[in-house]
Amino acid sequence: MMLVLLITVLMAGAVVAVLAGEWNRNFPRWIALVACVIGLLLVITLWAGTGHSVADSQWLMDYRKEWIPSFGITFHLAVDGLSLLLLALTFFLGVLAVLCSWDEIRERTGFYYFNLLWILAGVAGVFMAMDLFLFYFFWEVMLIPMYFLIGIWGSENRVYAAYKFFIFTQASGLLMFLAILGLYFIHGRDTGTYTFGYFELVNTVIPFKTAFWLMSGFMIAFAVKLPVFPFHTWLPDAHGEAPTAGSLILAGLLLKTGAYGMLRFVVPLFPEAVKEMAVPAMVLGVVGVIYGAVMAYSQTDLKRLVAFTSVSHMGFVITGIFALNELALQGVVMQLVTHALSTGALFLMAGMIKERLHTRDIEQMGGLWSPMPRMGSVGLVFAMASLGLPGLGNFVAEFLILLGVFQAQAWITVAAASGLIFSAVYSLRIVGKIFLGPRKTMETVPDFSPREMLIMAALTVSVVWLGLFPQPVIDTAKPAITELVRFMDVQNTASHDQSYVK
Amino acid sequence: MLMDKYLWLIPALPLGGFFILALIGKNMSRTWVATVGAGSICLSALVTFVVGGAFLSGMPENTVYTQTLWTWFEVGEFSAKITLSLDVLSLVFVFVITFIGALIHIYSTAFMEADRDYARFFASMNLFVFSMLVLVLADNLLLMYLGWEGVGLCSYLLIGFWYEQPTNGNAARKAFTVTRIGDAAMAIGLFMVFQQAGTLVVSDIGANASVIWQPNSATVTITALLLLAGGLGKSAQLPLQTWLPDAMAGPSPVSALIHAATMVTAGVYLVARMHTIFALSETARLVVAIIGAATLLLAGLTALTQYDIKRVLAYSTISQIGYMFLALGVGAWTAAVFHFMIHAFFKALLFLAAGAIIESLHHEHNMFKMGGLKDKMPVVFWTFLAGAISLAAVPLISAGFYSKDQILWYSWSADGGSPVLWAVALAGALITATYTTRMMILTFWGESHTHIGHLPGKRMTVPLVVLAVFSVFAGFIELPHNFGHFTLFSDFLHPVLPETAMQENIPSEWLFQLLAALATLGGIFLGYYYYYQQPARIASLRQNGLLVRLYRFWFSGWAFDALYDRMLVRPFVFIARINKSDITDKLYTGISGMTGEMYKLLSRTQSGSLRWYIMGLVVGAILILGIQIML
Amino acid sequence: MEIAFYIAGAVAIVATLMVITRHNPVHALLYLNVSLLAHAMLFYLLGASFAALLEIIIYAGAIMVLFIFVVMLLNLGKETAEQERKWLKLKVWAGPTMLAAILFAEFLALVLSSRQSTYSPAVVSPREVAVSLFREYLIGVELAAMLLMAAVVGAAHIGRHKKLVLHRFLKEEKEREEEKQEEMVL
Amino acid sequence: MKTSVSAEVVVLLAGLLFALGIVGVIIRKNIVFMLLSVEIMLNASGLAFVAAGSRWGQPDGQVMFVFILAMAAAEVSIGLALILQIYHQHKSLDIDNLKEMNG
Repeated sequence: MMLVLLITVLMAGAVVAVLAGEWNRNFPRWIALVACVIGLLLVITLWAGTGHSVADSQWLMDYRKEWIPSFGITFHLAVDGLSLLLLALTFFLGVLAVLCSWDEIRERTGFYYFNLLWILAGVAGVFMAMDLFLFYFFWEVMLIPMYFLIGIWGSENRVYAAYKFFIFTQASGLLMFLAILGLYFIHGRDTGTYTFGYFELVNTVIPFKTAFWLMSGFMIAFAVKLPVFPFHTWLPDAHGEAPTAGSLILAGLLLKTGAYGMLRFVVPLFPEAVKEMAVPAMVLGVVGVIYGAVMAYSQTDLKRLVAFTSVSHMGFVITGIFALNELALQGVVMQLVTHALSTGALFLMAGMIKERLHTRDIEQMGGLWSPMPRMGSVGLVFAMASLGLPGLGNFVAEFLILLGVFQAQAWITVAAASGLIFSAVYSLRIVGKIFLGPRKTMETVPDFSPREMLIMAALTVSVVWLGLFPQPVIDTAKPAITELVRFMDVQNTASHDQSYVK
Repeated sequence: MLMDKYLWLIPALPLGGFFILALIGKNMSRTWVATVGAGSICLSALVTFVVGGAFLSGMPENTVYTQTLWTWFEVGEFSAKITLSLDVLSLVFVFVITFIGALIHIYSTAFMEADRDYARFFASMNLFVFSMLVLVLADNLLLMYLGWEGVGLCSYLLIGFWYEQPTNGNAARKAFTVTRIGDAAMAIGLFMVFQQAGTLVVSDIGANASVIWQPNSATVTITALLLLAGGLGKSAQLPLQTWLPDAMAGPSPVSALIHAATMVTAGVYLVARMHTIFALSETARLVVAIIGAATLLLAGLTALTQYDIKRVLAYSTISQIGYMFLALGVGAWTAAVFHFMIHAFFKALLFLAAGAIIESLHHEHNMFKMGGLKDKMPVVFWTFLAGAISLAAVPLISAGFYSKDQILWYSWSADGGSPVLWAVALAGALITATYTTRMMILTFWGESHTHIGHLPGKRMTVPLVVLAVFSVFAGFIELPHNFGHFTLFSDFLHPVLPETAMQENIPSEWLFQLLAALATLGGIFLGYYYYYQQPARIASLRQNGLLVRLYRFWFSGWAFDALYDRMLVRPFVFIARINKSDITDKLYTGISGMTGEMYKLLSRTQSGSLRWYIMGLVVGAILILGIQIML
Repeated sequence: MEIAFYIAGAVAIVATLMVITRHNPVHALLYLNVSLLAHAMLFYLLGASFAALLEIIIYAGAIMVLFIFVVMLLNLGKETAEQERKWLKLKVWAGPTMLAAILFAEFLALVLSSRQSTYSPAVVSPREVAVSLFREYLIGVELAAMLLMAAVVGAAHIGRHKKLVLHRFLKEEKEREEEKQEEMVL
Repeated sequence: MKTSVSAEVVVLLAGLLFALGIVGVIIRKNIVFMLLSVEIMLNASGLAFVAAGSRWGQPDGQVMFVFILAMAAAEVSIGLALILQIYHQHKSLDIDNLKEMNG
């Protein structure tokens, strides 16, 4: 029931916000804040309450109700450690997103917070849905409000960006839906029970060729969302044009749904095809790491720059997922969390700078350390996080991923490690161009306001905490990850036996 | 009394200082900033003395103080703990870091007095000391990597301390990026170590190295070389040496602490720490020795040509670290660490003294514009002289002689040594003496060219004097075998570092010492002859086109910068520039463009002419019927 | 009796050809009437006497009268014929005729490729037609009735004399054009 | 009145008439003539229906013809009304003048 509450609190908050917005411009933000905080508290109690039993079984909570029985569709939500982490992230970033839009959004606030909360609800649903139809439903739920968010409250080129975002995700989402239907019918034909339930479909035996095509359907949707190298081009536009909170949620949450989908659906549903595709996928990941980093270096628009660093970091994620061992997968989970924090913080910073200087062009910045030492320090921390400085969360993530990948494919690690160098190049460029060097503008720029300081302090503390004490996160995700690895091993031996029999 | 539970205080004190200064430093008075900044390091040094004293006094063989603070992270069979461990090797490093660090901090309280960002300076310095201490106290390679990257960050922050000048920022970026290349290789090295040893704990690796790896196998060589790459980056050895001279853009105390005494020797520490792996691979050791020898020669020749006093010192640092690598390569582990310690004393001294001079001369770096400071700044002169004789390794009376002589001797006689390495090292000694003399003469003798501002105060001179004393006398704790055979330092290190294996049938040590002394004195004479007695000869040398070209080549640091710029930086920037708008996006804009074109094409058929539509119908019918006929 | 069929067919073709080539609308209409009568003959020969009657009464009678009314109403006389003569050039009709010829050739090929068979057309009496019409096709008849109703109302509505009414977009466009012209004049 | 013709011949006749109707529609610029040609095409298809009905001795062919007839009547009445309107508004029956609906 709590899981349903998590979603309904957001959806209800959204509706109330849009109604209250008719009345007073300032009500919606308070309502949104309250809704997100309630959600965050719920997740925290959930986490605290199940903290001890985490190690025992993978699934912590389960809610199931018939939805459209004639098609075998159930309203099935469940949470394991992985989902729990991402849910916590969702609500944490949700609170921050509300806080950072506090003064930025002045027009149509009701509808704005409606969209914001609706996206969060969609994301939360995606992280919990255990019915493929329901999953697809939430997948689309988060898409449309995001389209509005970019298209209405974005900056100059917002319509183009919104369309691009919509078309990329929608088209790839349709492919996924086709794959879901394919899976549904294959399962139905084989067993006689037509169902969209995740736990039933996991056991579907699919011939390899079909599995490959179905997996491609899923993979393309997730790869676009993640984004994986050739599908990344919507990201810089969408990130660049979205309002600050939109960028934060895009980078922090929407990208994570892609990785979550791969971990939750692609790998367990199509183990053999995944194994077959592991090396090409990892290569794509590495290409993304390097390409994203080089692209990030060349950008002059701060938000686009940060967007490309996301491409680079998400390259690590897909590389890690397809390494298919515990080290790499734990690294992936860490990367999801820490990337959300570090990149989110960089986007927030870009938004704050834009509020002050009215530009995103880093060529017009420079020497901002002296008027804004606090922002400088925080910016430095997150630039360092994004280049993987030990002691900050991203290092743990990237180290584990690379260590895991090294066990699987040593050469890929060598190539990916070059990403460490490139990430240093672009991160230092960010710091150098914005904070160091001579001042370019003589406007007075105020340092952090208390609200901004609160946001940034929360993020900084989190990222340092994750860098030094990542064990709670690792332990929480552990049952899910070990289960996944065990599953793959079982599949491995099974398929091995099969081939031996043949 | 077992003092290991206080071990954590050594790095924690600087870290505490960093936090105080970083969070509230802006609002603190200068006195308080100085007190916290320098005080934390002094306290840390004090704790080091206490803990180290306890460690030494109660030391049974092979004792190691370890203290596990918490588990960093644990995944599957991989486990990394935040564990500090103090053994004799790390004790030497901790001693140097905290002791010299404390002196430099005291010096800085006066040196940086006028600076706007007093608190930021000390915060960064404290963070640096913390990271460096973590680096040397780490019991596993991952924690060491944390310190390793931490010092890189602080080096970046401090090189770019005066950030408003773009060149400083660029130098900082270059330093970080170049060392990062080594670090990336080192990270891969860590992965290899973990894959083969299943652990990153140094002592476990050391204990099982011979079980894990076949001697001289390809894997152990590759592992060693990858780790070495990290060391090369940090220690500014060939081919990653280009960042260090530019790093002189930072304040002089920074150069003294980070880019002379401590951080740049992290590579030496790493190789010494992982000597078990290096011992298993002859190839790797040969590579270390060759890189060391090549670097010392190259950097020495470059130092001969520089006019910026700090750049001379920077190249001499590279060169001296080259000696350390040479020693490590031939298997003379203790000699390398000994030279590290002595070098830390005299090079910190030289940098601090140079800083004092530069400060007094209104930020004049050019030695040719100095001169005649002998009488005007006596304290600085005498202390600088002490450092210089140590650097030049003047026989018997300087600490540098004892440490460098050992390396020269081992470079022939040790197991991995060879006459060629020795010859290179000897040539290096000659060059060192020459450029040291040149620097001394240009700075302190001759006519004064620049007006002197204020003279350094007590807080600056006292550290200079202390370091000068150490630069002269610290060498006596380790005397050559042939006179005295007083080997306190190497005995001290033997629990961790093995004795140097020697070749058989080698010539007498006396001969080597004589030759080394002659080289030094010859170098001094050369410098004296050309720069003091016959300065006109320099001008005549300038006429020679070949020499001028050679001079330019050496002056540019053997054109490495230009080479890397051509080969790496420019192609990278070029690719980044031309692809700014993302070529893959063309794929998608291409699709949408094609759709648009097709739309235009089709909308042209929507002409509004009824007859045209009917023609379309007819053609369609023709096609359909045609298809039916075909089938 | 085949001869009657072929004659009627030939008349229909020739009359139709004349319809599409005449310049004067009234002539064309008259030829069309002839063609329709030939059709009626064909229907009769095919045993569909009811259809033949309807063809004569409704088509040749009612519909053609409508046409003639309109032609008269619009006063399409000599000028129209002149205009038609100008329009009907070789290059205008050659292409479409080729296309139609190709279409017909394809049709021919398709029809002739099937088995040739002669048959005697069965006589289908009006009674059978009526029974079928009001039993199986009752819905169709109702729909046809509605269609005719709608056509009557529509024709009455459209045929009213109105002022020039433009769609609002076209109107704005026109206004803009006028403004532009005014500007140019100024 | 018994004829025995091959079904093909009748269908071909219908096809020929239909083709002529098409030609008429395409080559004429005057709407009145186009409407006439449309009538020809309708009749041709009616002929095909009737022929088919008589071939199988079924009334359906003629039923279809009746429907075609009804449709033709409706079409002609609307069409002629439109022609009147067009003529009033444009003072011309040239179809090429009525290109307002281009895309």
